[in-house]
Amino acid sequence: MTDAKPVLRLENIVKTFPGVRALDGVSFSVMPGEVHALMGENGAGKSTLMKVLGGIHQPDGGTIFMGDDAVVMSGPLEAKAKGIVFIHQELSLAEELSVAENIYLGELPTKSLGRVDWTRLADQTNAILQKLNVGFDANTRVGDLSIANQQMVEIARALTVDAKAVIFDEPTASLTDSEKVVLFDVIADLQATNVGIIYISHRMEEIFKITDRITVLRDGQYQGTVETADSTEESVTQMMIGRTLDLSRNASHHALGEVALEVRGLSCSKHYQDVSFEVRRGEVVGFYGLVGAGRTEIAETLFGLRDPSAGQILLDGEEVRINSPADAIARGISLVPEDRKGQGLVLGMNCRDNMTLPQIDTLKAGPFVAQGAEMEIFDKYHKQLDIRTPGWKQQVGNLSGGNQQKIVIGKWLSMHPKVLIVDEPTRGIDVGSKSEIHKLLRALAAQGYAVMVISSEMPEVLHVSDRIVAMYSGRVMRTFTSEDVTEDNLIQAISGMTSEQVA
Amino acid sequence: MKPGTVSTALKSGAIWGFIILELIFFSVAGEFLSLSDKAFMDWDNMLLLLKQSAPIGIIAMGMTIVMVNGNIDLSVGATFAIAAIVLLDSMTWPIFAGLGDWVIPVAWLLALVVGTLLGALNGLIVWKTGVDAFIVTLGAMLGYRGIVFMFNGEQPTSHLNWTLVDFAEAEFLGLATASWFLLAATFVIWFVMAKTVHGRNAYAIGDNREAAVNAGIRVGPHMMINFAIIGFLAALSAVVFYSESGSVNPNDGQLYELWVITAVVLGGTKITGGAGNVIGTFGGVIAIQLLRKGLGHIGADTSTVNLVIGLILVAVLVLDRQLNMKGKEELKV
Amino acid sequence: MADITRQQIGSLLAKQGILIAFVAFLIGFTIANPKFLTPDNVLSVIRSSAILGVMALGVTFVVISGNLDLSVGSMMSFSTIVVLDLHDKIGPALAIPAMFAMTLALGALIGFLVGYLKLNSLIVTLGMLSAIHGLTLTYSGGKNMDIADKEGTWFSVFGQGTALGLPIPILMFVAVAALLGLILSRTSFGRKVYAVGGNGTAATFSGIPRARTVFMCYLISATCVATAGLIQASRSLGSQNTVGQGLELEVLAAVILGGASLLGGSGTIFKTVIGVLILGFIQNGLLLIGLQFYVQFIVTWVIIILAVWLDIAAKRGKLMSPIA
Amino acid sequence: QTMKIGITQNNVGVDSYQTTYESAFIAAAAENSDVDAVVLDAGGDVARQIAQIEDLIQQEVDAIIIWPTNGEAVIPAVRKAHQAGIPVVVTNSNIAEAGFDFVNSFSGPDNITQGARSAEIMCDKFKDMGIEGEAQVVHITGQPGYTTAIERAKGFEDRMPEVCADVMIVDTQPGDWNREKSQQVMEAFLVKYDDIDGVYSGDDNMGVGALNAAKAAGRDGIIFVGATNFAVGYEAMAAGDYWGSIYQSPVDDAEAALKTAIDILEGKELPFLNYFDTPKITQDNMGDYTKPVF
Ligand SMILES: Nc1ncnc2c1ncn2[C@@H]1O[C@H](COP(=O)(O)OP(=O)(O)OP(=O)(O)O)[C@@H](O)[C@H]1O
Ligand SMILES: Nc1ncnc2c1ncn2[C@@H]1O[C@H](COP(=O)(O)OP(=O)(O)OP(=O)(O)O)[C@@H](O)[C@H]1O
Ligand SMILES: [Mg+2]
Ligand SMILES: [Mg+2]
Repeated sequence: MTDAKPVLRLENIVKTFPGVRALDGVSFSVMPGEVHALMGENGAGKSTLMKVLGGIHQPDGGTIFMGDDAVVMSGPLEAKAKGIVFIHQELSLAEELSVAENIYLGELPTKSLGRVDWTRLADQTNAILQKLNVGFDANTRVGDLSIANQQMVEIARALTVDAKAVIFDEPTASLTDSEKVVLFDVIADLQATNVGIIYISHRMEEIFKITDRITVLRDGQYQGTVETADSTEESVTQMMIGRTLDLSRNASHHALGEVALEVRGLSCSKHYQDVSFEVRRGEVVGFYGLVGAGRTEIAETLFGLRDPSAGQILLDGEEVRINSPADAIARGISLVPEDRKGQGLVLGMNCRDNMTLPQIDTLKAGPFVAQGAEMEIFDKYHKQLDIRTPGWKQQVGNLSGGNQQKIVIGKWLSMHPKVLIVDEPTRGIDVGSKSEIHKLLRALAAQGYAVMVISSEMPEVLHVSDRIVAMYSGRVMRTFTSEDVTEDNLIQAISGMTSEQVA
Repeated sequence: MKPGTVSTALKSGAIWGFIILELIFFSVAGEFLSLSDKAFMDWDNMLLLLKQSAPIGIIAMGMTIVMVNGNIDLSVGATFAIAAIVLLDSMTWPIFAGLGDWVIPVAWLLALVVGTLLGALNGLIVWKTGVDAFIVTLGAMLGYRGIVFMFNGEQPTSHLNWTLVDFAEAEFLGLATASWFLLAATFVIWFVMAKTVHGRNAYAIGDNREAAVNAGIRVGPHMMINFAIIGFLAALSAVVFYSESGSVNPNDGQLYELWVITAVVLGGTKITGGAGNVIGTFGGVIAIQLLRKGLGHIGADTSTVNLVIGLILVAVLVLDRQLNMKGKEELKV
Repeated sequence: MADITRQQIGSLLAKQGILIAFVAFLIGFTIANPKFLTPDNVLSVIRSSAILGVMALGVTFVVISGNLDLSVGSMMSFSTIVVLDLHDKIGPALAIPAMFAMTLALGALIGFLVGYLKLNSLIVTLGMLSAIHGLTLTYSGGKNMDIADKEGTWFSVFGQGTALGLPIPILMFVAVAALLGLILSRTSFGRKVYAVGGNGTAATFSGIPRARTVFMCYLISATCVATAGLIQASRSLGSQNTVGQGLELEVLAAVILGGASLLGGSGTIFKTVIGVLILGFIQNGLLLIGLQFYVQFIVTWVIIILAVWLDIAAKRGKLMSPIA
Repeated sequence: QTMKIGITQNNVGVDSYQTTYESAFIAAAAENSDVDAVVLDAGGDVARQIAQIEDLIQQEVDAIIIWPTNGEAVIPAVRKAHQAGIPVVVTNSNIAEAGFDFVNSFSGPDNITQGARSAEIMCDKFKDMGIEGEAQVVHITGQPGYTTAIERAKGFEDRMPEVCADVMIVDTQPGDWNREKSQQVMEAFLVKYDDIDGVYSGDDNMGVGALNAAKAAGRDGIIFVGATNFAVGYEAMAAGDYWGSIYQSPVDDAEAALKTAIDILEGKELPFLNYFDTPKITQDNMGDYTKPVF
């Protein structure tokens, strides 16, 4: 492999946006059959570098080589023609179209008269879907799929063409473990056919499992490339953020308070049934389960976005009806939703205004919004969460994915809720910030908040939770305390096996 | 269930139910209010309905693809008038003098070419400048109308060719010429949108333009083609209509854009793009024409007609919502 | 240093592309006819733009909230006819509030349909355009409405009076613009309007009552329409039933010309004012040049597209669109 | 045996002349127990008008009255009515000659003569004032493309040089039958021309709009002449602000049309062209006329 020529080589790439130098002379190359990790903090410039490669952004300086030739990627079309497949960080799908049409978007198979060859399309798609082992078929409308499944549709695109290089920009951010296994198989297959693979992720365990080399960016600058085999999590983290992190499992315990939130026999028609649990002040309760287990729907019900069909919700021991998010907010419930672009942010609005949106009515100076108070809130969480933005005026849509997520978290932390529900809180967040957020969740609990963490990352659930609710197919299978939980019994619980069966 | 099949189209939208309601209402009300002894649902009257739907209906088919594509075209009324002028005026041009009645196909072709070019011009501007189609075509609605007036001042442009009139008034298998053109336009656009790559790409672009760009679809030329299609259909509508009537006022086609858009949206097309189909649009067109016809049938005066048409548009939406709400427990957003 | 100033100029251009386009047209027209920029003409253009302008201010709210309002033209006819009719029946002091109440009731109906029932605003307001026109015709019996004693009424002050040396319609336009500008940019309600239009789902997830916000936008729009109707009625002390016919598209053009997106979530009152002035001055400038009306149509076409093109080209820093 | 008479009007929404016409027609038909009327409005759209004629034929009415949106485009549709044996009366503005074979009668005002008379009114006044040698006139026309607008403009512009050869028509712009639009047009004229002696507008609504503009600008002494004397115009005349107009009643117009249709159905002999008289009205003779109802 060492004497082979790189499929792709980028040299001294420079890219600036108004107020941001996103890439500052970055060089990077991928060998055929190599899985090359691209790492860096949120906003380090990873996605931007890949967008330059994919023809979406034009670089201000630098050169792209394919083989020995310098090439110009004038647009996505050209990049695609040159054999570069780009699986985007943000879902890039047409919701009204079918899975098959999305997978083959831009290159639908045709018959005479420009007609779509539906049979061939369905066959090809189903072949790919089978390989991906997903539970939906070629004709499903993409808008009807869960986010995780939509992500699988994105991934399926990598298998449609004869690629020279495939870029995966945080493909696993919304996948659960079983889908990840499928994805890694796909990557291994591609690798076997000498495709060069660029893999962006914030999840260390994945990086060490599947990549060959790691290139690290920091603030748009090239930090170096290392062989994965020669590195450790600590050394890579050191390169990324200039310090090491304590990633040990949470062991600290503090005194628990009263029950803040109790749910009794709650059902929401087909989404989940007969769910009961309680969350105390000072406690972090993790919710773990497979995609579609119904955790998000429970959160939405508690936040007034769905009407339960049966059961009770009790806040501080008192039964409540929550009819709307405004209700929920007034009762001290906050929800960090799982879909940051669709539900969490107004992308065209600036950072500060997004952050203060839920409490805008209370930040008053006379008849007007108190801009000073707004700035204070923004400054506080800007610092605390280390959000990389040129300033509060930046449109949220221009931030990197991880920094967008931080804005959402800041927005709900600033509400100082009694019950904080976070749904996939660290999706797309870099290791450094992730550990900050975990610390923060623990610290909030210590201050007496009741925290519900919905996560599909087992390490995360294990790390932050005092107790873990394991769900399967809309039902609570078992509730673990941090003493009796192990990775094995947790996996068993969420796969539908009851504790009796396990025992 | 393949996308674009007739069954999905029929299921979507309350428009068909609404058409039935209209038929029942006007039939019953007609018994009491109409001067005529003939029933509203008289077969000939229904055939007439189809024919009368043609001018707006043909354009609406084009509007469906443009709106699904995520754009809109407000200039269709003016394009309609320009094409009509070209059609009628070119028949009198000296260079065609030797052609006899063969001037008719030549004039048709000229009108269609001009319409297509005007549509394409809108598309080109949208593509190259990136200005929103709403503004581009709002401007063109004025600009093209200016061209209409420039042509012949305020005078109507007329050329009554009885051969042409006879052709336009002819019936084939019981359907008037205009009806055939409406059905043909509906079929062709349905075919394009449901069956062809171009049509499917139109949905993709309207649904998520960025995704389409990322997938390497050439969005600009694609949109331009759709604008050319609607320009062509606006011209076709003019060609069909003015072959029969033989004279165009410079104001003709005004407000067509609003009626056409109303028909398309009533038919279930999303104004933001990405969803819709011509079967629904066909229903929308029929519903509107039925409304006009029915109100005339029962002899409502102008203020009542305005009031009723307005309220009924709103009522259709309410009905549509009630029908579509059932069985869905969506997020309360 | 030079780099920074260039950047600053660049960003100024980007922010105020439409303003620059506006100034360019003013210069062009002044060269064509020096009388164009005389104070009298400028005042008279602004005064006659005030009616359209006040309506555009309200529609700006509706558009930012992600909706449309095509009913403003026929609603303005309604207000005008009603206030003129009531003027002679119950006197101006009662006629004005009564007219506002009736117009607001229509606005509330639309707001209810679009906000709470979540119906498509294009069709609802198109339907209301027609329905309100019918209502007006029924109300007036199709006749022109004129005040009997045109000389003796103080009612004429809103359209014809002056204060501080300026025509009252201009002052009202400025006052409404200032008030609504403050509401939109500085109050929590304004913020909610942007949020609802930018991403309605995210706004709901932030506890913002989407339906009520949209409803309020239509009430604001109706208030503006009523104000415009008041100015209109007072300006000519008599009116046709069709006085506002067709204004809806002009109003929308002004709002969009100012840079509000039809998709919602963007736009400002200031830019709408610029949009209104551009339309007003184009119309007036072309009249002063004395082109045939159809040449005016064509020139307006070109100018509208050029203005918006300039605006967005400045924003993206490139003349041609990046659409492939 | 009741007579079923259908009428399709041009564009009722566009001004109060047409709305008044519509209600007058309905009233006149209601008064006559032998007549059942169905009243339709084409909304200015030829296609809709043709559809309405087809519908009336389909409904088997006894006579059709049509106020053409376009004097030529309706000919084939009128031919259909003719072929179906239904007599057709054209009202207000005539259809083109090619269609005369299919039409029984025309009833309405003579718009060209009206325009000419307006020119005469204005010329006479200028002569009184002694400025017929140098007077400058601006002309505000109706909605572009409307027969009435075109014919009045033509009558005025052709006649003026015949009666007052030295009067100059310095500018012409459309006011769209709209008082507000006309006021804006006049505002621009006032800026553009320091000397305006006369304003001719295609109807009194627009004329009053122009008058308002002149008043607001403090420009006195301008002679305003219009057509279709509306109530506002009549009042402005009474107040001495507005000089003259053409007296034309939509009620007469509607009643004449209905009567023509009835006469035809009753088998009476009628001339083909039934113009009703539209006299000059000025401040001098306005006492002879009652204030218009619209
Ligand atoms: N279109 C844009 N306009 C302005 N700034 C941008 C734009 N796109 C990216 N940026 C900025 O460029 C920097 C790099 O962003 P990029 O998306 O490449 O980060 P990333 O490394 O992919 O981060 P993450 O891990 O959070 O996805 C960020 O500061 C971001 O705010
Ligand atoms: N296989 C599937 N096909 C269609 N819809 C599904 C499928 N799986 C889940 N859904 C729907 O997708 C929506 C989102 O489910 P989601 O996966 O978010 O549930 P969850 O248990 O909260 O999972 P997570 O939070 O881990 O993503 C729900 O409405 C669910 O009914
Ligand atoms: Mg990224
Ligand atoms: Mg979920």
